[in-house]
Parts: sequence; C-alpha cells; structure tokens
Amino acid sequence: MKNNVLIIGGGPAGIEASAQLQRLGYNVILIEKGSSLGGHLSKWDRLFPDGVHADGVLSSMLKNMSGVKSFTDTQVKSINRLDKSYNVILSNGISVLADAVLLASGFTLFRAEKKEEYGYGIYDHVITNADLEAYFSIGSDSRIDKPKKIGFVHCVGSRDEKAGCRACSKVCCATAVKQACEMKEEFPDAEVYCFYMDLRMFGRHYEDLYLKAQKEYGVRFIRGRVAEVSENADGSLQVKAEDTFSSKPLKVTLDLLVLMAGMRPSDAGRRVGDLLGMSVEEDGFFAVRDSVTSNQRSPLPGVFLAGTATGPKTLPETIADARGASMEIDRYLTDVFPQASDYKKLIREKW
Amino acid sequence: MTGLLNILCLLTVNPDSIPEVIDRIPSGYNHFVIPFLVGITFMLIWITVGLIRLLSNLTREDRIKLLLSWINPVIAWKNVRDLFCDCLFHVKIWKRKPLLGYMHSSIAFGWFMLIVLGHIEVALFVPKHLSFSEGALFYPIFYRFFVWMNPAHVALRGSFFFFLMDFFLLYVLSGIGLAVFKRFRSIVLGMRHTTKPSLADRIALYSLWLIFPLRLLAESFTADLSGGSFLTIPVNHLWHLIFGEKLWIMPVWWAYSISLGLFFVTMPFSRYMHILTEVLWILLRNAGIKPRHPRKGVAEAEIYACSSCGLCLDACPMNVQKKNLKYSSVYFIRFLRRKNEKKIDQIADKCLMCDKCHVLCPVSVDAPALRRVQRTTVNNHLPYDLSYLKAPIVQAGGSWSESLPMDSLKSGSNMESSAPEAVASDKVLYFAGCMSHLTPRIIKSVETIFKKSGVDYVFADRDGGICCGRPLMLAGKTDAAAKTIAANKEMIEKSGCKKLILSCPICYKVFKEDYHLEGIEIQHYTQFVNDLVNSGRLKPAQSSERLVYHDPCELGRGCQVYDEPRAVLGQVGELVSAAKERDESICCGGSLGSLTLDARDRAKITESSVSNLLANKPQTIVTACPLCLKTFAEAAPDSVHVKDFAEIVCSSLE
Amino acid sequence: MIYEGKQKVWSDYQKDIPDDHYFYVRSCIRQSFFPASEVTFLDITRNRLGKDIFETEHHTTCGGIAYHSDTIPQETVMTIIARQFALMAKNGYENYVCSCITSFGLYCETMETWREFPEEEARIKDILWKTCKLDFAKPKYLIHASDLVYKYRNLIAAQAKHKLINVKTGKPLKVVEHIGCHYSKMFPSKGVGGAEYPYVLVGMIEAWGGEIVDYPERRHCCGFGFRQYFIKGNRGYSLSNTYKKFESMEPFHPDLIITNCPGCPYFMDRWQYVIAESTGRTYGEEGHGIPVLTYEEVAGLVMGYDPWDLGLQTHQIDSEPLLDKMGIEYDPAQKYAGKNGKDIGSPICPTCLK
Amino acid sequence: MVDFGYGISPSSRLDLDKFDRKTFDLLVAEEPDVKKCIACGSCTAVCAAGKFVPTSLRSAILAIQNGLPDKALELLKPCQLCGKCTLVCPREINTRHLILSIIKIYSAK
Repeated sequence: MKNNVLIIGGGPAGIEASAQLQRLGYNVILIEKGSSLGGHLSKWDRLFPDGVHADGVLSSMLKNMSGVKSFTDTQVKSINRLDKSYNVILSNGISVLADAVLLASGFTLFRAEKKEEYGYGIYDHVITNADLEAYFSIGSDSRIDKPKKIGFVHCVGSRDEKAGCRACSKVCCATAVKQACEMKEEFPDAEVYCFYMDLRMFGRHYEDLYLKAQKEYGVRFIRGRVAEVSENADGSLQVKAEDTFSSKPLKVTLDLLVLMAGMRPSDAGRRVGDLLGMSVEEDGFFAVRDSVTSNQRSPLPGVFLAGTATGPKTLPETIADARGASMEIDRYLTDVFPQASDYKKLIREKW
Repeated sequence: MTGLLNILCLLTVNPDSIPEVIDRIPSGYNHFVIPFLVGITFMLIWITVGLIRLLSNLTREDRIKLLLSWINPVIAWKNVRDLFCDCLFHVKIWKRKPLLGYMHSSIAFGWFMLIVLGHIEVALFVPKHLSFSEGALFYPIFYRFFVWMNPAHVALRGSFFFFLMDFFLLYVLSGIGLAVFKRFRSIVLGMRHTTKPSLADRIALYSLWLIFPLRLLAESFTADLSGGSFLTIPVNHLWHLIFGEKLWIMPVWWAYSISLGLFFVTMPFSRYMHILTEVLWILLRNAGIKPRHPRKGVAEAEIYACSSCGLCLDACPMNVQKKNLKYSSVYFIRFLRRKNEKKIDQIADKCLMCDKCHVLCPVSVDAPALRRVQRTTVNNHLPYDLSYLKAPIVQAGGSWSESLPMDSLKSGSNMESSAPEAVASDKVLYFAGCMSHLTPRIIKSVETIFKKSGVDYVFADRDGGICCGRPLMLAGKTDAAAKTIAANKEMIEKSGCKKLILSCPICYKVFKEDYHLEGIEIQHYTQFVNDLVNSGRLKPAQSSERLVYHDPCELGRGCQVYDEPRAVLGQVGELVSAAKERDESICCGGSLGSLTLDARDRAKITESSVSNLLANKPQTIVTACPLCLKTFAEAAPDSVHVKDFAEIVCSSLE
Repeated sequence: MIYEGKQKVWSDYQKDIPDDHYFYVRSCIRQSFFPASEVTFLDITRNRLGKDIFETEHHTTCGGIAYHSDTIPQETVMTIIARQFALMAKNGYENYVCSCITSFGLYCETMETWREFPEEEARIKDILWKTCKLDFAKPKYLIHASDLVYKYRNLIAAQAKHKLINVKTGKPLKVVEHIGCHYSKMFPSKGVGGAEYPYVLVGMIEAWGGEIVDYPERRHCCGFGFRQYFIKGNRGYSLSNTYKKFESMEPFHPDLIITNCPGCPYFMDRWQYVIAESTGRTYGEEGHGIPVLTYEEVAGLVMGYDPWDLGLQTHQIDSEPLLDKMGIEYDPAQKYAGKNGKDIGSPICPTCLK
Repeated sequence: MVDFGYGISPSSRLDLDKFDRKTFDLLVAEEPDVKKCIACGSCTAVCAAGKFVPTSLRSAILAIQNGLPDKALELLKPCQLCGKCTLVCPREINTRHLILSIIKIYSAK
C-alpha cells in the first residue's frame, strides 16, 4: 500500500513538496486553510531579482502537482500520534491516517499598524509592500494618487525588538528595491527614496538590481530608519529619519510611503504546532532538529518542516527547502515502512 | 636661378641658332585661363588675409620668438630640413608606411617640381612672360599651350625639359592612381580607418584627381605643336589615330584650367589647405611657440596644417572600438575649424592624452596640446581652494625638516643629520607620488634598491604628499596646478637634496617640464637604476624569465625615456618585444588624461594594450608606472605576471 | 486621516478609572500659573458631578522639578512620593489623583521602579517609617486629573451651556491637543489612548463638539524641559521647540489649544508672546495668538463658568476671540477686576502681538 | 522688536524638500556616475588633499542630494584631481570628472 503524507499549508513549499512526494510514489494529501492554493505567492505581482511574473511561476508549480488530493478552506481539527503514524481529523470531516506530516505553514506578514508611528491604516497615503503588489496586479489603489515623492521603509517589523522581532526578514531589501524600480517605471518623474538600515543584497543578481535602481532609476538610498511620520494639511506625509551618513536628522515630504512589512510566524501554523506540541524558537518560528544538517526535520518523529515555517526564506530557498523535506520524508518512510519499499521501487522504475 | 640657367645653357649645342621655341600666341593670353586665374587669385587673397589675422593673434613675444628663430642657424636649418622632409617628401609617413609615403610625396613633390620646372622653362625660352604684366601668374602653368616648338631645332636642352615634365607628370599620376585606389581599399596602403571627407573635401579631392589626367590630356593634345616627351608624344599619336588630323585643343585646356580653378577655390575650405599652412606651422612649431588658445594664433596654423590624412585614427588607442573614432584628433581639429563648441568640448575631454597621434602625425600637429588648451578655457576658471597648501608650506622647512630625518630614519638609511639645510647634497630625494601609494610594491622595491645599492635617500612623501600638479594640468586647471607645483617646489628646495628620484612618470614629466628646479637633477627611477647598474653599484642576476616592457605614455612619448629601462631589463631577464613599442606603444587605458572615458571603454583599451604586449609570449609584463601597473594587474590574464620595473629589478638582486 | 484607524489604536490603550472617592494632590506651579484651574476642577467634580474628592493641606511637592533638574537623588523623590501615598492611605483613600503631569510621570516611574526592584520598595518603606513614622502604602489606581475629566466628559457635555462650536458659522472649533510628555510617552499603557494618538484630551474635545487637529509636530515637546528653561542660556532651545510646534500647526488655523500639563500651557502661551515680540510672527487671526487653555478651563467654559473666574485674564494670549466664537458673554471691564472688584493690574500691551 | 537675551536657534535638520532636482539632472547629464555612489568612503580615505583639510567626494554627493550644494563645493574645492579616488572606487565612478562637473554646475548658479 502507498504511504499517506499529509502536507499542511498550500503555499509554494506545500505545493512543491506535494509534487515531489507524489512523484516519489506517495499518497499526498494537501490541506490549505485559505480558499485557494499559492499562499503569499498568489498575492504577489512580480518577483525579484529579475521581475518574473508570480502567477506564471505559481501556475507552473501547480501544473507539477496535478493529481495531488488537495483540500482548500480546510484546517486541522485534531491530530494525535498512533504507533507509526498520525491520525488527523480535518475541519471538513475527513480523517487522515498520515505516515508522515509536513508542516509547510509559511508566514504571515507583520501587521504594519503595530508600528503606530508610521500611521498605517491612519494616514491616507501609507501602504505596505503587499498593498503595492496588489496595486501592481489590479492597477488601482485609492491611496496611490500620482505620487511625486515616494518613500520605502525597510525593516518594518524586522530587526526591531520593539516590534517583537530581532531577526532580519531576508526578502524585504530586495523587494523594496524591486518595487522602487517598478514605481519609477510607473511614475518616471517621481522622487523615490529607500530608507534602510543595512542593504542586505546577498543573493545572486541582487547587487545588479541595486545598481540598476541607482543608475537607471535614480532611486535615492538613505541609511536611516524612519522614526516618525505625520500628515500635513494637504494630506501629504512628513517623514523624519536620520541620514546616518551625514549624522543629521532629516525631514522630507512624501506623497506615498510604502512599509516593507517583514515575515512573522503564521498563526494557523502555530495552532497546528500547538496541537502537535511542537516547540518554537525565540523568534516564534518552529524549532528544527539541527540547524545545519537537518533543517527540515522537527524534533517529533514523522513530522517535517518546509519553507518559511522555519524562518524567513526567499522563494527559491523555500522551493529547495521543500525538495529537501521531500527527500527527508522519503528516507524516513523507507526506513520506517520497509514492506512498502519494493512497491515504491516499482513505481519509480515506471516513472 | 641664373646659376641654374647657365648650367642649362651648357647643355645647348649651339646657343645662337634659330630659337627652338616660338611664342605661338604672342599676347600670352587666352580666355580659358580665366577659371584658373579666378581660383588662384581667390586663394591667394584668402591666405594672405588669413596669414595677417593669424600673426596678429600671436602675442608680441611670440612674434619676436618667430623672427629670432629665423636668424638662429640651428632652427633655420631645422626649418629647411623639415620643410623638405615633412611637406614634400613626407618622410615620417615613408618610415611607417612606404606605399602611403610614396603616394603623398609623389603628389606633393611631383606637383612641386612640375611648377618649378614650368617656371624654369619659361625663364629659359620665353623669359618676358615672367613679368606680371605678361601673365606671370598663369603663363608658366599653361606654358605648353602658348608656345610652338620647332621640331627641326629641338636641342638637348628642350628634350631634357620635355622629359622631366613628362616624368614628373607620370610620377604625380601614379600617386593620384594610388590615392584613388586608397579611397576604396585603404588597408592595402596600411590604413585600417580613413577620415570621412566633408563636402568641400570631396569637391577639392575630385578636382585634384582630375587636374593631372586633364593636364596629360591637354599637353598630349598640343604635343605635336608644343612638343612633348615619352608620355605626351605617344598619347598625342594615339589621339591622331582616334580623332584623325584635327584635334579640338581648346575644350581640354578649358577643362584643365577649370579643374585647377575649382581646386583652388575650394582649397581654403578643404583639408588641402594643409599644403600651404604646413609651411607656416613648421616655422611656428620650430620657433617653439605654444598655443594659448584652442583656435587662435598658432592653433590656427596647426588646425589648418592638418591634412586630415587620418593616420591618427589608427594611432588612437580609443579606436579599438569603432564608436570612438569620432573622438580622434582629426575630427577634433575639424570641429575646431567649424567652431562646433559642444562637439569640441566633448572630444577634448575624452582623449587619454597618450600623445600617440601627436608623435605619429606627418606634420607633428600637437592635438593633445590643443585639447589641453581647450580644457583650460572651460575648467581653469572653476573655483578651487588650495590655500591649505600654503599653511604647511610656510613653515614647510620646519614641518618637512621634522619629517625628513624621521622619514629617512624610517627609511633605514644611515643618515644622521636632521635639519634640511644640513642634508648632505649627495642625498637623493625620493618622491613616490600619489599613485605609488596605491601600489606599495613599487615603494617597497624602490626602497630596497636604494638600500642594497647603499644610496643615501630621503623619502619626501612617506605619509602622503601633495600632488605633482600634472593631473590638474591635464584637466586644464593650470592655475591650480601652479599652486601645488609651488608647494612641492618649496619642499624640494628646502630638503637640500641635489637629486630627485620619481617612481611615477606622470610626476616625472611635470617635474622635468614645469618645476624648473635649479641645480637639482631629476630622474625617473628607471634612469637612476640604469646608472646604478652601469656604475656597478647594483648587480642584477640574469634570469631566463621572458619579459616584455610596456612604455608608459608619459615616460616614453612624453619624455623620450625608452632605452634605460630596456637596458636594465636586458640584464635582468630575457627581454622580448611587443607588437608595437616605443613611439607606437599603446596606452594602458588607465590614463588620467581622459576626463570622460568610462570604465568599460577603458577596459577595452587595456585589453588591446595587453594583447599587444603578449605578442611574443612573455611570462611577465613589466611597466614603470603605478597607473599602468594597477591597470594591467587587474586586466592581464592569470597566465602572465604583471610586475613593476623596480619590483623585477629587486627580485633579481636576491 | 482615517478616523477608524485611530479608534483602533485608542481601543488598545484604555485604562480603568474608578468611579468615586479620590485623593487629590495639587501641582506646585499650576497654582501660580493658572490659579483657577484646580479650583474649577474640584468644583466640577464635587458640586457639578457630586463626587467625593479629598485633599489634605499636608501634602507637599512630589519633588519632580528638583528631580528633573538633577538637584535631588531618586531615593529622596521616592520617599516624598511614599509619604504622599501614605497620606492617601491614612485618610482612607486608594484612588490617587494628581493635577500635575510631571508628578504623574514620576509616580508611574516610581511605581514601576518598585515593581521591578522590590528591594528598593522595601528600602523606601523603611526610610519612610524612620523619617515620617508613616505606614507605607500604594494607590490602587493612579490617575491624572485629566483622566477623570475624560471619564466624565459626557456628563459634562450633558450639562454644557456652550459647545466648542463657532456660533457664527455653526462649524466645530478646530482644536489642537497637547499632552504633557510625561503623561504617556514614558509608559504608553498608563495614559488614555497611549503615546502615539493620546485620546484623553481628544475625548473631551469630541464630546464637547470640537474638531481635533492632527498637525505634524503634535508629538513634539512644548519646550519646557526643566533645565532648558531654568538656565537662561538654554532658553533659546526651549523657545525653538515651541516655535517648531507653532510653525507646524499654523497651516491648520486652530482656534484653541488644550493641554493637560503645568508647563505646556504656560510656555505655549508665553512663548507666543516672545516669538511675536522678537520675530514679529503671530499664529492666530489678525495678529492675535492661539489661546492655550488647560482642560479644566475649557471644561469650565463649556459648563458656563465666568471666563474671568476661570482666570483667563492670567493668560498672555487674550481669550476674547475664542469666547466670541463660542458665544460666551463676558464683561471686558471685569477682566482685570479681582476679588470684590479690586484691580489686579493689567499687563503692558505688547507691540506686535494683539 | 524686543531682545530677550535669547532667541530661536536655527534647525540643524536636513530638509530633503530643498533638493534641487533640475540642477541635479544637469549634473546627471554631465556625469551619470553621480547616481552610483554607495557611500563606502574609499574616496575620502585615500584623498591626497584629505591629509590637510576635510574633503570628501562621498560627503559632497550626499550634500548635493540633501540640498546643500554650497557645502558640496566647499568639500571639493581643495581637490587636487590626483585620481587616487578613481582607482579605489568600487563602483568605478569617474570621480575626477564628477568632481569637475559638480564644481562646474553648482558654482555656475
């Protein structure tokens, strides 16, 4: 018989892992609390560093997982460990006997309104990176009204102990620079400012993106965290930061402020984690067996982790992580359920 | 002239027999000369006006300089030599590209001879027409038309001239032939790129091409009347075969005259102005007069002396990329002529100032100098504030004298005296310069050499000094440069050293040319090391390492230092030659000369410079300039080492 | 400005304020700056709202000014405060209401210190006994007087004779609120509405018909800053702070500024005069200043107290334009008439500020 | 006007609204490299003039972007154009021409 693998979370990690595991010959069940698969990727317009369209990426990923049993609008009701496997009851009434569980619960974006001084949800022209992506795909947003001066605030809810997150969210810098360029394309004669603490352009081609932003789009990078935002009589924003290079406080009037909300652990994930009794680290993301050699294994037998459930990751990293998790699961199941191994061998030869 | 005549008289069989030449048209005039007359008169007026304007633009001392140069035998002789070598024989082109040289000299010298001989003939046979009233202006040109030759009485003298005239006509025609051919396949004559001629150039060019074939036509048509030789007579017979007894002489002579006229009218607006301006430029150049304005005065002579032959196109290191052709000197000068300020600025700022176009120019037009003057007009007045250089300099004696012994102690030399005036005169002063501080291996090696050869030295700018001023000059900020020069000068004089050693050619050039350090010998370290080796104070061990030496622009073309470094390197390793060397060497691309050339273009130049050096598979590229060193070090393939002169000498001492 | 957004923040920062039985301590400087404010407050709570509010002549300064001017150590301050609390307990109260923001901040600071370092609390307890023979006690509720007025804003509105509405135009008055820095900037959770969008004064303004104005420098300190003012050499700094605020609020043309701190109204009122006289800049309508009132004074006006009984004549900026807008009758002749019509003297008329 | 013995002290705050885009675009047209600076400070570190006076291309570029062109000029006037900064600039900025262009454009007005 085929082994059942339950994948919790229908984002890129879950999708990729389900595709891989299905190829390996497992009976994969994918559940997603939302009404559609794709997670944050489905809400994004284009991806850094070279601006490929997110929907294209997602649809090709979905194509790879065709045939996988996936349930949307579904959550885990209860989950308890039997001798080798987990008995999971889903909110849609179905119960699954899972030989392995992959937790790909992803992240939630930091709630920008928590940084009160930025006035998200209070000032008319303050939006988040996600709002801007939505604007790019839908093409309209009442808060974006032919801005002449646009500001991007990096590290909103990242590297900020006041906001309860000491860690770097890894993707915001590149996203901000990407979005800055896109805004310049949309509004060529707008001034665009990026307020950063450190520009972490670590990945391949990221530095090129940075150079392009400066050279071709004339984006102005200011090293200093925005500390105070207020609204002028005309509804424009007065933004205060320090230009740490000239160690002087600065003030600038902006028509649009984009907050680069960081990655926080997903609440839904935490809920399932609690059901399983899984431990989280100080940063709120799930603990792994070993941060170097087995990043995809949870301390619990048969429970695996993939993607941003174990901390901020870029999309390629997430996909690679999901593949890694698939291999781990395969190894685990081969060891734990030897009798099924020849069947799987057959499937593999066939494929 | 008369002397020449006497000699020619000796050639005659019988001086007082019936004249062999009879004035066929006694009036010595025919309407067909009008086009020529118009052309020549216009041209003569034009150049006279131009000449007056040009001379009036010279400063008084420059004019005096010019006059003095003519009575100075050395310069006078140089003038004569240059006029023949550069204007008529184009020796410089001959040396590099014989075929091209032949082409230019055949037209220049050939035509010159035709004119001279024409006049001699008139002087011999119909002297009265040498007077202006008798058409001196045109008669000698159309001599063959106006005379009738008595076939029965052709003496040796006559046929001698017939022969010469035909000979030189053929000579010119051969050149024209080449010129026409060059238009289509310039590479055969050794030119990769040629200039794009302007409209005036084209008209002048085509009329020039026509002049001599038409002359052949005209003279051959009249050859049975006015005589001819091995070229014209046979052609004349040919015409008779074709057209029978009666030949229509007039149309061809008209055509000949028109082509001449047309040429002279367009000449002032075309590149062919150089034929006459060269002479003036050579006189000014040899008088040592430097341009003070990018267009006026000397510059004007220089601009019009440019034949836009396009030799600078291939010379320019920028032209490894076709897109940069437009920045070449020939176009710079063309835009100077057209007063296109925007373009002038653009081109002036691009140049690397490697000086190659200047050195290779057939008439040594110093375009880089003009570019610098142009930059000066734009940048010199820009605000600057080097007042801070005063401050340290006022008690420079103090501050430097403090630093000097300290430095020299640091330098490990066995020097005990401290005050600068007490510095023994046998001490040498080492000035590393800004760039050397970014290539510590140079400084380290130079110091090692000093120590190993027991040279007692003082390190002037161990912890950074003042810039030599050359970079400011290259940017056209001459006033600012004067400030840094003054500051350094004071420092050097206060040091009390009698010998100054420099490890940067950029510094070397400016120290040599603009510092005027009385009683202080200035040497580039390549020269100094060469002396050390010759005097046996330094004994390098020969290795089998294959070395190629790169001539830094400022050191080679800039200061003519070619042999010293090679002499030393010859004893250090096996010196192989580059594809192009010395005058022809290719700038490394890192030059401070260019203001606007961007990193990508520079990289391309470096690439070509490196491949030029690697022609004979050396193991190591050796250069003697921190800038070249840094540029090559970053660009050369890993298979070859890039070392500094001092560095390689050092390694030979272990 | 998205109002709902602000409401969300306000709802996050609520504090429970007891209904009755308060122990009241006065402010050192308010009594001399705005003598009528505290009286009015007591009158309103006692007689108009019928609450039990007790004050004792034995209470002293909290020591805040000395403390913030670095002239006395923290333990002294803590002991003084312990004594105040002890007095409260001795008189059978547990709801501590103070009139001064400096004090309020200091009380919060002290309570927090005791919470973080129990050994400190023990030490102070001991010192208190040794020095004053009083039993140590801590208030159940620590409230600022403005919290109380905020709590009763609607009751006050119910008894209102006037509203913060321009009777000529019928439009609500544009009101700027300014809370003392020490009200909630040190401990956002201790103030109504927190530090970013404090609601304590906004609540009153809304309840009484005014319209709140959010101007860019609203968070900025009034400039008092103790040391900065006390030393003449630093006064320019204090002045510049106020200047910055007024430059920033001027485009919004506010009719009135409400404050809940001793220093703020004083400096925002007097510095307007100094700015006008030294630079010629004024911020109100035709050369007038912008009236700066304490929340008690505003409450008093709303409830129909006589402006001169509220001590508005002690303000540098004349309040007549505001009174006219609100449609409050007043007798100009009585402005500088004190008790029994005795002339209290009037200030020399400034050259620039009307 | 009354003299109180103290007055309003000028603000030390940078006001980016004072940034002059028009002139900056002229500069960009002259030398686009000005946009490439990543404020690493190499130029300042090697500067030959820096030994004698405070001068910094990095700060000058910053000053211009912060709407203080005069400060930029003051920072660049001591330049000797020696070109060391060009050699060390990691973004391959044509520093000498940039310096000349800044002075040319901002001293003109």
